[in-house]
Amino acid sequence: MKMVVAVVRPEQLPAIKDALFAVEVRQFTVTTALGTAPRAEQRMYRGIEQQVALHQRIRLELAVDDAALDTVLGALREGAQAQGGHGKVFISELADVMTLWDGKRGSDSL
Amino acid sequence: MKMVVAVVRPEQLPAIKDALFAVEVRQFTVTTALGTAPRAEQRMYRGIEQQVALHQRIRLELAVDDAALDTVLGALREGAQAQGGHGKVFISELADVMTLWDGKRGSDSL
Amino acid sequence: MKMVVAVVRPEQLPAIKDALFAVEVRQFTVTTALGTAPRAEQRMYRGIEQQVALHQRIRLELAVDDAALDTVLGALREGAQAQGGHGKVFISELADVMTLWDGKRGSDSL
Amino acid sequence: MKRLATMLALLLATPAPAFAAEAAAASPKFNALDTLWVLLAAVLVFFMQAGFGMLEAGLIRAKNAANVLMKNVMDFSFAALGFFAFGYAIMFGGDGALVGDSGWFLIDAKSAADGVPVEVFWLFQAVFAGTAATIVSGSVAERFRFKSYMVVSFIVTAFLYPVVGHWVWGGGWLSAMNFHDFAGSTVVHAVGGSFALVAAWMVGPRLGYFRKDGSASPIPGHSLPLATLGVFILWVGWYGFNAGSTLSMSDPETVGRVAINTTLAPAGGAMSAMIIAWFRFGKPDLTIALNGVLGGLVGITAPCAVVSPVSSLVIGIVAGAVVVFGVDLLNRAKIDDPVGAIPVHGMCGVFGTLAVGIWGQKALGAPLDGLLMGGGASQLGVQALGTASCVGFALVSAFILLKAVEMTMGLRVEEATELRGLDVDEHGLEAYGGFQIFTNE
Amino acid sequence: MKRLATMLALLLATPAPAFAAEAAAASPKFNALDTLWVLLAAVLVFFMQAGFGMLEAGLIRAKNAANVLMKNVMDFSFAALGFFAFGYAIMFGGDGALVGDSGWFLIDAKSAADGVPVEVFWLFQAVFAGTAATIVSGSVAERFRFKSYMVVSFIVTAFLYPVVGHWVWGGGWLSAMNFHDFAGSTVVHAVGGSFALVAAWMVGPRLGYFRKDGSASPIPGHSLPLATLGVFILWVGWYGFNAGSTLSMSDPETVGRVAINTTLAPAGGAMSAMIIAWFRFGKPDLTIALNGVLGGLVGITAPCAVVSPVSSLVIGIVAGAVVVFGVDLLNRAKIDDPVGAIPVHGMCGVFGTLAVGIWGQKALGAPLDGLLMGGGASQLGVQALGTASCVGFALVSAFILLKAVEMTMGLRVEEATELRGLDVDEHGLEAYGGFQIFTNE
Amino acid sequence: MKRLATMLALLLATPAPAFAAEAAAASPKFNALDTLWVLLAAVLVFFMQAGFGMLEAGLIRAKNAANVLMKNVMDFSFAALGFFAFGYAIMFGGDGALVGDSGWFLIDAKSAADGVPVEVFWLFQAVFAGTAATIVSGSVAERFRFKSYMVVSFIVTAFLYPVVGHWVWGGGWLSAMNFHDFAGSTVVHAVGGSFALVAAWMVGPRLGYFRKDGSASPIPGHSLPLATLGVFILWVGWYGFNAGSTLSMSDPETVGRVAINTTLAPAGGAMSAMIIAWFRFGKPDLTIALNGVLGGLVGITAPCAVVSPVSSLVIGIVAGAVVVFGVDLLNRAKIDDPVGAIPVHGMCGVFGTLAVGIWGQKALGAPLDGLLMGGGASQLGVQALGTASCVGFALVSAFILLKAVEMTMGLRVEEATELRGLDVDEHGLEAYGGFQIFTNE
Ligand SMILES: Nc1ncnc2c1ncn2[C@@H]1O[C@H](COP(=O)(O)OP(=O)(O)O)[C@@H](O)[C@H]1O
Ligand SMILES: Nc1ncnc2c1ncn2[C@@H]1O[C@H](COP(=O)(O)OP(=O)(O)O)[C@@H](O)[C@H]1O
Ligand SMILES: Nc1ncnc2c1ncn2[C@@H]1O[C@H](COP(=O)(O)OP(=O)(O)O)[C@@H](O)[C@H]1O
Repeated sequence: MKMVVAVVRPEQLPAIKDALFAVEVRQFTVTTALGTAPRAEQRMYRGIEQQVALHQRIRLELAVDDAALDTVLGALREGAQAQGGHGKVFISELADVMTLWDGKRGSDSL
Repeated sequence: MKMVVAVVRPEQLPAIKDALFAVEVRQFTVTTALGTAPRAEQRMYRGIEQQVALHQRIRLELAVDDAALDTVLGALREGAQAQGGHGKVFISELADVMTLWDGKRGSDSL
Repeated sequence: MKMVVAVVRPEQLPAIKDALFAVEVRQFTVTTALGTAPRAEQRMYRGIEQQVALHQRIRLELAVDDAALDTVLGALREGAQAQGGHGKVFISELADVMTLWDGKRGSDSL
Repeated sequence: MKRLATMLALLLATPAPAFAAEAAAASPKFNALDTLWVLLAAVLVFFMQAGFGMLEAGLIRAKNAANVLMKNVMDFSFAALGFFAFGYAIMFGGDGALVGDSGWFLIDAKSAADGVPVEVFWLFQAVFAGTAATIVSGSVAERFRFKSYMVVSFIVTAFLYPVVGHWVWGGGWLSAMNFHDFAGSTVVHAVGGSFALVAAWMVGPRLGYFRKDGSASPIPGHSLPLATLGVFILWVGWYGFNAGSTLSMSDPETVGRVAINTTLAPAGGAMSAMIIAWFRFGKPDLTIALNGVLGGLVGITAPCAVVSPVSSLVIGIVAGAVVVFGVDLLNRAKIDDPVGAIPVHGMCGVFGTLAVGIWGQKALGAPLDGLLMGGGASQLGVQALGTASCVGFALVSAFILLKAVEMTMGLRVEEATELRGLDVDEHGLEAYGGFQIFTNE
Repeated sequence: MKRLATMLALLLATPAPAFAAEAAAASPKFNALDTLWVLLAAVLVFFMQAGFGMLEAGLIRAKNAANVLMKNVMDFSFAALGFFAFGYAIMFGGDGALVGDSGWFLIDAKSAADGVPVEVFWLFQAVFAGTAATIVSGSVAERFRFKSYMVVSFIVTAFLYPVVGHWVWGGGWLSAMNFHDFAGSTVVHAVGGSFALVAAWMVGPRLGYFRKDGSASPIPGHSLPLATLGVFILWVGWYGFNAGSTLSMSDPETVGRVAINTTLAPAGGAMSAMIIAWFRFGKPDLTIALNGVLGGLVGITAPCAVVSPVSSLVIGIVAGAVVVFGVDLLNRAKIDDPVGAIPVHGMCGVFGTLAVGIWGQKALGAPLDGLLMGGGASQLGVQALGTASCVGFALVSAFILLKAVEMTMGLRVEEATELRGLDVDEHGLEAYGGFQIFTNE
Repeated sequence: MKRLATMLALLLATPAPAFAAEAAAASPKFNALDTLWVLLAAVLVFFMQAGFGMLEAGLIRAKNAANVLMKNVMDFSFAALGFFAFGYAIMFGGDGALVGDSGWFLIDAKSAADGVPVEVFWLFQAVFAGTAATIVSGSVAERFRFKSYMVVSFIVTAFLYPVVGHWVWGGGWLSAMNFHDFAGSTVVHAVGGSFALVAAWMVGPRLGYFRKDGSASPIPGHSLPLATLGVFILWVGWYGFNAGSTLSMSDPETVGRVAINTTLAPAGGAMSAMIIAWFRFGKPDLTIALNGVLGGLVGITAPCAVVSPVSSLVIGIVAGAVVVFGVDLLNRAKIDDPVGAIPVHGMCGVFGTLAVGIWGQKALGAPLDGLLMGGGASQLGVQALGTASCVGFALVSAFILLKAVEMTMGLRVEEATELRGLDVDEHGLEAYGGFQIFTNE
């Protein structure tokens, strides 16, 4: 199993959600985050310079079966493309999963 | 060491916290999240249909010693049961831990 | 590649950001979190006792090359020291990274 | 449908001549300045609805904020209807000792304020009725079923509150006894607070408010800026509430005395509540200071016209203390009142009514000098009797009403609804929709 | 620079004698009470700017809240300037059938209210103009370019709104026809709503509001506490809006009737909107109830002085229904109006104007008895003609104006700006800066 | 305890005869309309407390919002007490050139407004004193110790502000010199701004506000909707502040002129501040526009009665510019003023006072024609002298007071407290408790 973490822009979320649903990936966890951008944005607030280094981002977390990894990555890419294609995905090994309801372990619980 | 990530409903947090404290697990990190539900909720907002696909969830992150894993999972289950037993736990290998104060590494720093 | 997760106090963020930028680490993801403290804080709210067990924390997530790990940990420590040295870092193996723009995989995408 | 339409048409037409006739005959008898004053005071009191809404929403959790706001919007709407159709007739429709009985739907209704048209006088009284009703929404917040609340609220403003109002202000038995409640410490606040007490007690505490060991466990308000705004708005509105109760500008000095007292008492309440809480709990708590302001305002509501400014300061200071100890007392009594409505309105309402008998001055318009003003305890006795009767009536009638509602519609939402928040389950929306991320699409 | 300075100095000096002369000659002719009344009513109406700001900000997403607030602050500022320089002259500068033409910059301008100085009368009218303008900001929220909005808003208040105002209140052709719009259901609301309609239609729906299949997909408001506060503030302000339109306290009873009607109609609107939505959509929706309040207020604005309280309750109830069906209708028409400005102001404005011809009573001051009052359909005809003309003028002039702005400056922000939010891209700030974490340093 | 009780009883009783006697003898001399006007104006000014609270809370970080709100609630409460006990006597107790000295606790105090009872006049003045005090809370927000702030605030309203007030309005040396400050550009705003300046300078900038290289680094406000609401409320209240300063409705035209000027100046201020900021910084900044509104309001406060509407527009425009440059200047001077209180109140207060000597017109009631009105520089000289004296007194007395407080109680919270936020450490609560997740239980 893999844990896939994608960090994208807020406006990308709807399309990504649709793309995931389209490939029957219906389980994930979303958090608001702030992320770095290629370059800091300059703003003026009350006449003084502000270097905005952190921007609104959305962090998606998906635990997926190894077999499903490519489908999920594909869906993420497709969804992300709809709004500029920004974002990155981080993939790590997932050792185990458990459903709190029945305590079942392993990939069946995904 | 393991990193245990549990995603549960907000109303489950108090009982889970108590259950963790009861087994002397006093260190964890909590974030608000949105999570998918078995089925989307239908709402009407100003007379139009809304498919609410993401619901308020709580994400707990616990770094634990391998030896403590089962205790922690047990506590999570027990706490979760108090309010419906919803939720899932994701377990992955944790390579290392460091305390920023003294730079100490390894499971002693947990 | 490693995924480094640091949980620190909000007031530590500016110095940590500067320290990371100083070693040319310019890519990371930040979320607000609540974390446990060594001991619960006692407050009185409207005359009744409140055990505040969870405190405002900041969670930084940095995906780094194995080679850069020590630099990053050093920068985190240095930045954290500027405001009390609180906080912990959790390090795990990162299997892969992908850029959503071009689908490129591997450590070049960091 | 057709019959309904015919009936409606009749109703629409009926009042026309009545009103027109009155207009033709009566115009000279109106005092333009007094009318303006009462109207503007009514607008200020109406503004208090916003104050209550913000205060209550701010002091509870975000997941129930839309519900409490909805209750505030709708209870005033129902109050307006109920007080128009029935309440005014019961309160001001004649001199019966117990209830009035004429002027239903304001037809041929008379104003009880000389020189002020009945429509304006009605408005001033209707916003008072709205206040009495809305006090309850705070004390039962985060758990009371919306539909049941609407029923309770309508019956309170259309039928229960007007009875007490008739006793004290409408020519009923208490007005005949020289019971003095200038602007409603008892009529509005102690009575509203009594409804709130019964409702909070019967609906039970919020899940999680009391620990297993019986001690209370705080559930902090989600937005103190909103709560503070609410209190400032209430203070603003209270100038209309108290000073407007002169119902006339013919005695500018009394108006002035009411106004200064309506400033010093809440100031005193804020100070004493803050300082006592600081000593007892270690820190100056904003929500306690806010409750102190309101306690001072409620406390001065009955005596505002008949005490000196220094007395009003003292009354405010005592009221601030009443609030702090009252909050404590409720926790010990295992009653959960999320916004402090019961100490503020109920307890300070009773105290304010008694204050007339303690600090009231005959020279300023009190029926008798008060206890500390050398007049002995007679007025205090009358005040005690009056407030006890009104509170007693409110407690008993609220109990009966709520029992009936409990048995038919239920008082409390399901546990799952309470956990998720009433906003989503009862209203299908969130107070801060998408503030975090968009949950749909 | 120097020339500019000289010109300015001249302008500053010019009005001085004019004003001074008027002061010397005219003082005795002013009525202090009426002046006070109109002034305070104007202040209440001004407060509605805050109400609109909070309502609109609360009903949209956080990322566009600062933008809509900025529009609210600035459109009133420009309205004040435009109505001072040009608007007042067009609206009240003489009896031309179509436009007035004297009193530019208020120089030698006259008050249209006996006994009230022109400055106070101007203020009362200026805040009305501000209201008409600000209605648009809600319907085009989250996508309309700030700079273009400012231009549109200025032209509306300086030139377009005053034309309609002149027709109805300034001695133009409609006032000559006995068209009755007491406080502006048509002049302010239907006209403002028409501008809003054209603007919302031309700028197009927000990205994501309509799904590919054409059905609407909700974008929930980010703060219902703010929205509710806004509605309460608007209700407070409406007492000034309607009752202040008497422009005098010489007839306290009419003032009183307006006040009671301004209470019962919104109460009825809230109730019917809530109940209809409850039946149709399954739950009592707070935002619909809020719109119902406003619908009731808009509906009673024209007839407030000439209908009985029971009629006003009925008018409010119907207006509440109009709002619910109007919201639906717009979605079907593929027009995106984030705050419901078009149903509330446009549709209920038209309905309220017609209501004069249905429920109006001659005995209460209507030109003729209305349809349901036994007066036949004549007044209804006049009302229909009047509101149709004004709405027609508004629609056409708004179309021309917006077309011109579209071709020169563009109406809509870039897609990327809309996605990120107008606050960051157009104003360089966030409405809730650092509320999550500090994004800078 | 017992002795305290006896003393209190005496104090309560004393004023009774005094007030009663006055009531008996004086009633005919009161003017009901003027009393109503001053009272309602005072209520409007009181509402400004809510405005300041929301503005200040909105422009700072969430972690210090409850602290600043607590300061706003409590400083008015202490102001009411201090101005009742001492302030009024110093300000209006007789014709001494430097201070008044009778009417402590309002006993035997006299109203300085003909026809208005002393209680109402006191209230009008007390809310002004509250305004002067509360200006400081903004400029020292996010770092000033709560307890020390309370002491400073009490002394300011009870003793320092009244001295300046006496000089200008209470019969002191400046009133004798024909110094003209109609509603308090100097007395309230420049003086309050001076206190704010000294306090902000002495307490030092917030951690992190100045970078190591000395440049400022923004700390964005956490809720611009609250800040905008605050400004609208302030604008509403200002109609009471300025127009109410007529203290009478006997001259409706002056009231009207004040009202129109109180509209055009802030409109001008908003426009010029926005446009200048747009040109200089690239985007129209909402917070700057809000400060522009306030700058315009402060600027017109002194001259509101004696300048033409066009002049008021110009004054507002200049004031808007003053705000933008003032914000800049403070940053260069390394003074951290989180909400812009010093440019808005201090600088525009001085400018507004001078404006009387520039645009004032004798025909409208100014002592002399102003510089641009052909009257030469004499009045400007008097205005400069007056504002310089008052500001000088404020700066020096504030310095002494704050030095004393610094040495005894300390001005600034611990660094750890500042980093965590003053809400948690000083008050034991959070402004948005549990808004994210519940932190307890
Ligand atoms: N090495 C990294 N470690 C952690 N987070 C990262 C890393 N690189 C990128 N991110 C996150 O992914 C987000 C998207 O990355 P990217 O697509 O490069 O930026 P953008 O969305 O600005 O085009 C960043 O804002 C950041 O939050
Ligand atoms: N495969 C997955 N990947 C990531 N997150 C998941 C996955 N499955 C479940 N979750 C998260 O766990 C939460 C709880 O899951 P579950 O218990 O199935 O839902 P519920 O709480 O609605 O009964 C979900 O809301 C979702 O946020
Ligand atoms: N074992 C753990 N698992 C998950 N999170 C942890 C663990 N230990 C510490 N943390 C997180 O790291 C944060 C900082 O830890 P620490 O430095 O010990 O606390 P503090 O900042 O209070 O001094 C904690 O608040 C908690 O959120």
